[in-house]
Amino acid sequence: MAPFVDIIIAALIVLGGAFALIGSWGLARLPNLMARLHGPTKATTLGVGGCLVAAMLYFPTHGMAFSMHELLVTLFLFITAPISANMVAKAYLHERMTAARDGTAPEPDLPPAYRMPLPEAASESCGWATFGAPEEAPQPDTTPRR
Amino acid sequence: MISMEFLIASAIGVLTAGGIYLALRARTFPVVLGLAMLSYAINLFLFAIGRLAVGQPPIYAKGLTDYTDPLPQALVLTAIVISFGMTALIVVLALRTFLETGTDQVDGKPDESPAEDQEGQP
Amino acid sequence: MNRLLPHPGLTVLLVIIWMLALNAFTFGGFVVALVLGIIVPLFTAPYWPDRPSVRFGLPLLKYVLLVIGDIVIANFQIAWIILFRKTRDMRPAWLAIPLDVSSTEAITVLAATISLTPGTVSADISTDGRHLLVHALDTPDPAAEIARIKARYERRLMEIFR
Amino acid sequence: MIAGALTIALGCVSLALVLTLYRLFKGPSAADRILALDTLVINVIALIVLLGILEETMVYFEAALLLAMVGFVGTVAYAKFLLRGDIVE
Amino acid sequence: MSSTLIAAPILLPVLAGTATLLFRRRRRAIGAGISMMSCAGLLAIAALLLARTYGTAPEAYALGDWPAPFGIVLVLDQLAAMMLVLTALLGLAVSVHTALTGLDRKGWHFHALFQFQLLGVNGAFLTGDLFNLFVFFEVLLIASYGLMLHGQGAKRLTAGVQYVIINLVGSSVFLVALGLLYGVTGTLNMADMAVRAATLPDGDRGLLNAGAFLLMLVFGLKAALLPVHLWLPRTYASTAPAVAAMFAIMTKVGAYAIIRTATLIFGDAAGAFLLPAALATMVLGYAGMLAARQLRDLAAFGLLGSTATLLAAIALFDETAMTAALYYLLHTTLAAGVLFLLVDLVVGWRAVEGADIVPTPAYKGKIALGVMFFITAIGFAGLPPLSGFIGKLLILAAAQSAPLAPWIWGIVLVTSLMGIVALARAGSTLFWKSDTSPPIPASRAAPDYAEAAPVIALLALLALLAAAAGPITAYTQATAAQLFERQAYITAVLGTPDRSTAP
Amino acid sequence: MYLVWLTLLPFIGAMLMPLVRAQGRSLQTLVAAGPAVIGLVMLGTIAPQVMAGEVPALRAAWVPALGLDVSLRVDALGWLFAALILGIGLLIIAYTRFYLSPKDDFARFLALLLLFQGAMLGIALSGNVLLLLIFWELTSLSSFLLIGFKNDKAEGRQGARMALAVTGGGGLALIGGLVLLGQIAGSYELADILARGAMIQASPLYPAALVLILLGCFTKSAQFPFHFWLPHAMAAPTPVSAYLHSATMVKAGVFLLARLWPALAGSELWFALVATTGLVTMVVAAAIALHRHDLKAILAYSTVSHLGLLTMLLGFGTPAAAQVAIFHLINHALFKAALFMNAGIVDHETGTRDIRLLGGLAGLMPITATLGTVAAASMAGLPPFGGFLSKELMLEEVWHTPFLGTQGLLLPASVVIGASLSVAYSLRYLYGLYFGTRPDSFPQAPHDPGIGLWLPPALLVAGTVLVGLFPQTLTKGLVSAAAAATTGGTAPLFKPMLWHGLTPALAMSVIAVAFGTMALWQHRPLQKLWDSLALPDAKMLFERGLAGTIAIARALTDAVHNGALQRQLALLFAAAIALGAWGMAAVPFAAGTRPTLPAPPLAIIAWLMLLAGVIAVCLVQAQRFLSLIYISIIGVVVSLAFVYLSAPDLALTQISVEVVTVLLLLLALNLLPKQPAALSGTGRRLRDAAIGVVGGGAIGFAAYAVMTRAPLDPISAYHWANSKSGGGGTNVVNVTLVDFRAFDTFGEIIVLGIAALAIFALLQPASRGPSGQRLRAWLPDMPRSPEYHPMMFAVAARLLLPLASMIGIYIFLRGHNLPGGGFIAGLVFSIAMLMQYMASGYEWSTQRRRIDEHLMIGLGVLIAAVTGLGSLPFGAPLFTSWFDYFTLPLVGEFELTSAMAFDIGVALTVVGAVMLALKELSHVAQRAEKDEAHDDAPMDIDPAKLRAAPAAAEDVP
Ligand code: NA
Ligand code: NA
Repeated sequence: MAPFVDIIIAALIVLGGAFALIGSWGLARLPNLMARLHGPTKATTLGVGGCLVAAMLYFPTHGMAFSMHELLVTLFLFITAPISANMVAKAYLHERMTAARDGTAPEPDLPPAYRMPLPEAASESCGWATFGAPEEAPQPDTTPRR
Repeated sequence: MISMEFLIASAIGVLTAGGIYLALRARTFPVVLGLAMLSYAINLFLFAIGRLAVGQPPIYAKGLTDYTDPLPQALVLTAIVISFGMTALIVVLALRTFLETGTDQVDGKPDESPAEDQEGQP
Repeated sequence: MNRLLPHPGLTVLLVIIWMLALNAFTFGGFVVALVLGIIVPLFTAPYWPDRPSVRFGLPLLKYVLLVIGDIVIANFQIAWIILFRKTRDMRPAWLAIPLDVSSTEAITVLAATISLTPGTVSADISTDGRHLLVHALDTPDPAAEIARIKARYERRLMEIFR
Repeated sequence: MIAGALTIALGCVSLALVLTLYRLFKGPSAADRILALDTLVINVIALIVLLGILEETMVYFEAALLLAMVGFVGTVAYAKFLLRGDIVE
Repeated sequence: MSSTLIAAPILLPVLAGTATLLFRRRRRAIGAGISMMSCAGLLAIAALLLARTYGTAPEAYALGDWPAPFGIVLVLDQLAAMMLVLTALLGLAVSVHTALTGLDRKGWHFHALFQFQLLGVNGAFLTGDLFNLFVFFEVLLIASYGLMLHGQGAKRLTAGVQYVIINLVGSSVFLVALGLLYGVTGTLNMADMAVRAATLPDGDRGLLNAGAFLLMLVFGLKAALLPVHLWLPRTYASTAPAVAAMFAIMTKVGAYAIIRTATLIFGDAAGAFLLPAALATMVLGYAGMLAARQLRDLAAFGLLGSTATLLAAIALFDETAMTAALYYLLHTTLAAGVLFLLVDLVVGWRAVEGADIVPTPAYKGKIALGVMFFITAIGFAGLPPLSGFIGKLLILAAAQSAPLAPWIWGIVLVTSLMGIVALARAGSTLFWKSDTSPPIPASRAAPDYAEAAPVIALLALLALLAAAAGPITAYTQATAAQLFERQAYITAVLGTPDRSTAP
Repeated sequence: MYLVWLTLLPFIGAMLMPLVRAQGRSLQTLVAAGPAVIGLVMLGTIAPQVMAGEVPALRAAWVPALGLDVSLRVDALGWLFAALILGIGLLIIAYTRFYLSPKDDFARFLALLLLFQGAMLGIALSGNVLLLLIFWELTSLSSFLLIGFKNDKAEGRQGARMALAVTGGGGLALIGGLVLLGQIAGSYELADILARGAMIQASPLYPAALVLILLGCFTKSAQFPFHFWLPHAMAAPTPVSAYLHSATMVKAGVFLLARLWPALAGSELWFALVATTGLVTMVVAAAIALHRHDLKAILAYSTVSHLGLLTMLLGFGTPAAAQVAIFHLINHALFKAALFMNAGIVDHETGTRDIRLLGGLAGLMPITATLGTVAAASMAGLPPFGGFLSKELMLEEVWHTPFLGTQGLLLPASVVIGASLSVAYSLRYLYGLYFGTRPDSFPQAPHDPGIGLWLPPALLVAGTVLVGLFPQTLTKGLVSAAAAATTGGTAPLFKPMLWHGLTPALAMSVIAVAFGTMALWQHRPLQKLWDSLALPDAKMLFERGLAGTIAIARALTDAVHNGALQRQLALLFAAAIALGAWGMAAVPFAAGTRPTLPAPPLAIIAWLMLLAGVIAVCLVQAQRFLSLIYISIIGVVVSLAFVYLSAPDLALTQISVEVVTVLLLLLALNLLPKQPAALSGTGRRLRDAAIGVVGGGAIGFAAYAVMTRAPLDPISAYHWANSKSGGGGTNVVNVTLVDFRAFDTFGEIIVLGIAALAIFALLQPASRGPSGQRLRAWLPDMPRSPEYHPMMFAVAARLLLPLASMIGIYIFLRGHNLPGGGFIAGLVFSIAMLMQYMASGYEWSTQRRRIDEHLMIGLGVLIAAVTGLGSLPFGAPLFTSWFDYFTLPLVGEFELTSAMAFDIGVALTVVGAVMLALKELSHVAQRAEKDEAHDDAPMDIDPAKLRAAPAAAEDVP
């Protein structure tokens, strides 16, 4: 039994490490932020997850207490990782839009999201939240305040 | 073979060097960063004073004789909290001063003054 | 009952969290978890108004397992793409997914699911709240992908959030 | 066997740290750096869990837990700053 | 448990400060009342403690009932008691002054900050633990940041930024010193450290010295010694004068810490750099007085110079000089305090804005202010019949056989003259010279003469200090003797000498 | 005891003056005269015994530590001086009654005069040199006020300041000298010092003491080159001049020379310094006096000249010369005070003191003229007046005193020149005023004043006449006794006579009168010559010197205290490095022998990350947002180091503090410049980097040195051993924080609380004044997305709040035994709350707040304090902890500790402080944007509401 569990644990550990590495490799390698975003948010999720499951298996099988609290970390990561990704994506879209609008940066390598057509069902005044409604989209939001 | 002691000591040195360099800048914001860096260095230093140990957290168990010195850790905790309070204050003060005077130069000199060396009388 | 237990689902979640954190099952610990699971939501309730009604039960459990499974698969797929697919061979695309779910919680769970599962990241929502902007890393057929997401996740979520 | 696996995994994670650091400094966009920092934190969480196994102790677990929560707050705050300049409004 | 009284000077301001916080929505008068009552209470407690400890051995109070050196001890000895009394006296005067002049209405939380400042100062005087001393330094510093910035304005804020930053770096140095000291001695208790330092292996002594010197640097920073004195003039000249009056005690906390640690733990090695630094600072301080175009600068540089005088005496590290220094410490703290309070009155009463040393048309209260200024100047410049004269005589007499004696004498005497000339010039411009512009209309409200009560009280105190110089110098003499008889302190803290933990 | 009363009387009088302020001048005069009258009576009663050589004395300890005693004694010298002070003082007070104009503050004047009188009396009667110093300085102070009595005039102020600067400076030298003297003699008691002359003069410190004392005396007595202040002090009202600057204060210096004569006189140095100074002063001042036109200036310089004469006589070091000095002291006091009053009358009556505008007054004011003539004749040394007698005796002494080792004619010749000049200015005074040509008109029509003004000088003039006529009868006893007291032996034979026979002195006297008359006759050409000399004006030199000193002081102050923080910090760092190095270098250093830990590759990578992070932050510090991202690397690496190196509590704390700090910095950065221009040049950067590298090297070395040596039995072994048994917890760090060193933690939360209060106080007024204007004019300096509160984040934050709270409670409860505790728990909860603020906005979140943060801080501190106090009722010291184990049905065994209550206080304070600080900070920007139209909705997009709204709208019609 024990060797078998150990094999699983070892596999999970290696898996976790490997996914952490792959995620970061993607981060380093992929050509633009939206692509890079796929790497870490997924791979590191499983990377950490693998390590955590390994720990959950390791402690009770190696003379220590039963351990489930690793699930907590997974839970937190599952709650937070998509939000982080969402916010980073928003920040990126905002940055690109600003650069494109100012002409300070070359055309985005992706179709600019603010030009992303919405299905006809959407009302005319609708846009993506990061840019606001279409009519206000072209101006940067620097209205003087009082 | 590089020792942990060397790594920690040199890390403290690097942090201190960076902290000092930043603290000597002419604007409040990098100075605040420098102070923050300096307090990292100091916290590490205080911690290191208890000597380094791996895998010996100071959680008491009967019969356990290998433990890292808990006292410096307690001191670092106090120091962290205090320096946090201080950092908060100086950040706010720097901002408040900038709002009041319109400059974030550390001596309150307006930005228009000739750049080069800000120290000393013009 | 409602005033004492403003959010029974949350209470359950909190009890689970406490027990996990405790990392040991003791009856005393459970009692404490229950007490805290009741008290904490009372204090945090003002910060979560208009909570949707959620059906806890088999659909939720199934959904969770489905997503976990998808995540594991996704990870391998994405690992493959990252490691071996040349950049120019990738077929990235922006997807605008029309939404049928309307509660913010449901939309968020859907978006999170999309982000956690293979090759897609939820990037934004439309100002009317009816479309989700999703970036796909490699998708040959965007329309099919939209349909897949709606069928695989949104439909299930509509059963859970009503 | 587990020890070997740990060595491999630690090596992987170490390498992952270097890669995230590369992206962190390379950018080019601020969002890239935020993403890299977020990844860095997640890698460190993995590292802490691995260290826990290595040293056969659970006392570091809360550090991983806290890092998960706090790393998120940092990432969101940086992103919010890029979006609005004001993180609380 | 009557010895709990030792902790009372720390507890009372905590409770008072917290109370002003809890009552903050009520009328501010409550805050002022609490603050003044607390100060009066502190004075009573300090007097009791002084009476209790005079002529007896130091007394230790083990907090948490943990035996020294493992827990934190408070130690009451004659020096601590004297400093407590001094702090309470100054605190009472300043709190009454601020309540009368309405300074507390110029911003938030004045009384809370004031009480916490007293807490920090008192704690620093009482603690027998080096790290705890650091904590109390931080308490008094952070409270001082708040007080220093009270009322705000561009000038004060800019000066505040510098004050805070320089002290943050100072605190870092403090921690480095503490780290080194704990690292080599393995203890934080001062008495224990004294024992251990004496038996330290030679190879460790360099680190101990480095820690000790860095500690002296930090205390020198607080006490504003060259070359780390530069913060003081601008800080004290920028803050509200009444706050600066209270700050007169803060430089003395630095001086106290030097006395305490040098006499108990480190010995007089630091005197080698403290003395020249103090002498040079004296010159700079009194030169600054002479250069001052502004009353606040005058007072600030005066404080710098007079504190340096005190440190020069301390740096001699012998019993006679310490007797002199402690007497001068009492004098100079009160004199600097009263000078700042008076500056506040001048700024508040006279008809022109600001604190520039310029002639003004006659105004109500000018003569009264002039008389008070004259007496204050006498006190500050160290002229008879007030206490400064006796203080300086004591210092000169004590320095006669010291190293650098001609320098000490020359600088003490020449700087005294500089102070006299500076004060005479300022006073004659302010109160004698008349502005040619039309007199202030009689309709201008007369100042509230009651505001002068704390100033008058402090001046009376200076006179009393001179009149009772006999008993007071007897006290400082006994205190100096106690300081150099460190075994009594060690025994009080650690019990019998052999109970020390030294290996 | 009567000695005390005698000394105190004038002070009591001075204190009475304000009480009689409202009364008439006559009553005020009576009160003011009281001390002098009573004092004179007292002196009279003890005169016989004093003249017989007894020395009534009184001694009481004052400051034994210093050797400063209240020691008073009256010997004949002191008696004489006291009598002069009181006697002339009485006359001056009477004279003042009529002299001062009604608009002058008479009571104040008299009070000051009495103050001065008391101080002078104190000098005369002090039996302890330190006590004497006190009175000495008091004379400087009171004369400062008296000279500046007419303080609306620039001359009054300047004169007062100059007098104070010179005599004050001299006073300080005197302090030095007398303290030194006391140290040499081993006592500050005058009697002891006087008895130890030989011992004093043998001391190597004698020259220093002598020079310092002489500086004090010479400045006070306006001896060359310190003579310049006295004429400017004449800006004082005439009674002051008469009293201070002729009769008393300026004589204090001479008095002290006489007083200390036995101790100091007789050495060659004494002779060289004192006699020479006196001689030079005598001649120079007389020459100046001859060429002045202001009556008071003439008299002032003549006073200086006569003081020089006295100084010279004392300088001779012989008892006989000293005796002559005493005699001349009396004579001078009589005629000079009379002359000052006389000049005052002329000024008072004619409205001018310029001798060139005056003349022929003898006919208009005969009484005044008579008195003036007699006094001036006495000053000139003409027979048969007192001045003649003392001058003859002086010339006698001069004739047979070897000067600087030679018995030549230099001394007599110089003295004759001085005497001639003295004759000349005296004659000029009386001729120029009372005879000569009467000008066409005077500013006022002059006539003799009332008796009140002329009687006092008349009495003095009578004195000088009587002394001249009956020297033996009137003065022999007094002068002999005083001389004996001065020299400390028996007085030489005193035989003042109008006719001594044809002596060299007589010859010299005759020559002097002849020369003097000739000089007056040829005054015009002399004056022209004098004016063409363009002699340096001492006053101008003084003022220039002072201005120069102040300029130097200003230059020094401005150069050193230039307000540059960078300099302050650089010096602080440099001082720290230098002192640390000094401390290390002072003793041999032994390298540590403790075995080191090998570093795994991971550690090296982490180290490299840290290095990269630090360098990156330093390089991009001007791009602030970027530097904030980079600094996070450091936090992460440090946390990791804490984890690896067995410090879980530190890791937890570091991690949570880190994020709060980032939030804080981001909030501040919003309103700060994001990428400002660089201010430092390359040179400055290199210098700073060098300081940094050296400092980093030093601390790194220190850290390494400590880490590599074995710990020396640290006290923490006790903490480890007693943590569970004595503190009830296994997490030793936590037990240390809440138990062993709870007092530190108590201080620490107070720091945190105060920081928050200070931040609150700092930010409250931010919307007012310049700051408010700037905030209202503020424009976002970066493009902003229109979305305030992204929906997904808001939803997640809602879920995370209860989750994080649960984790916080868990971390709190386990803290005593496992990593955690109140501080971390408080931070976790704060972070969760801050998440709400970020996600759903300030307004929305603040509305839902339950407890005011101030209250939380107050309660937190209070709970911690009360926990600390809680042990008192049980008879244990403050902060003594308590714990026990309990068993409850269902729950099982659990532990309760007082430390937990303490930790609740900690947590409350942390939450209150963090929330207050960050809330307030974020609120600043809120104010900048207050009127921007945006609702306080917790999220921008809520489809449910967006869909419900149109539906509701449709329902309405
Ligand atoms: Na995804
Ligand atoms: Na805000």
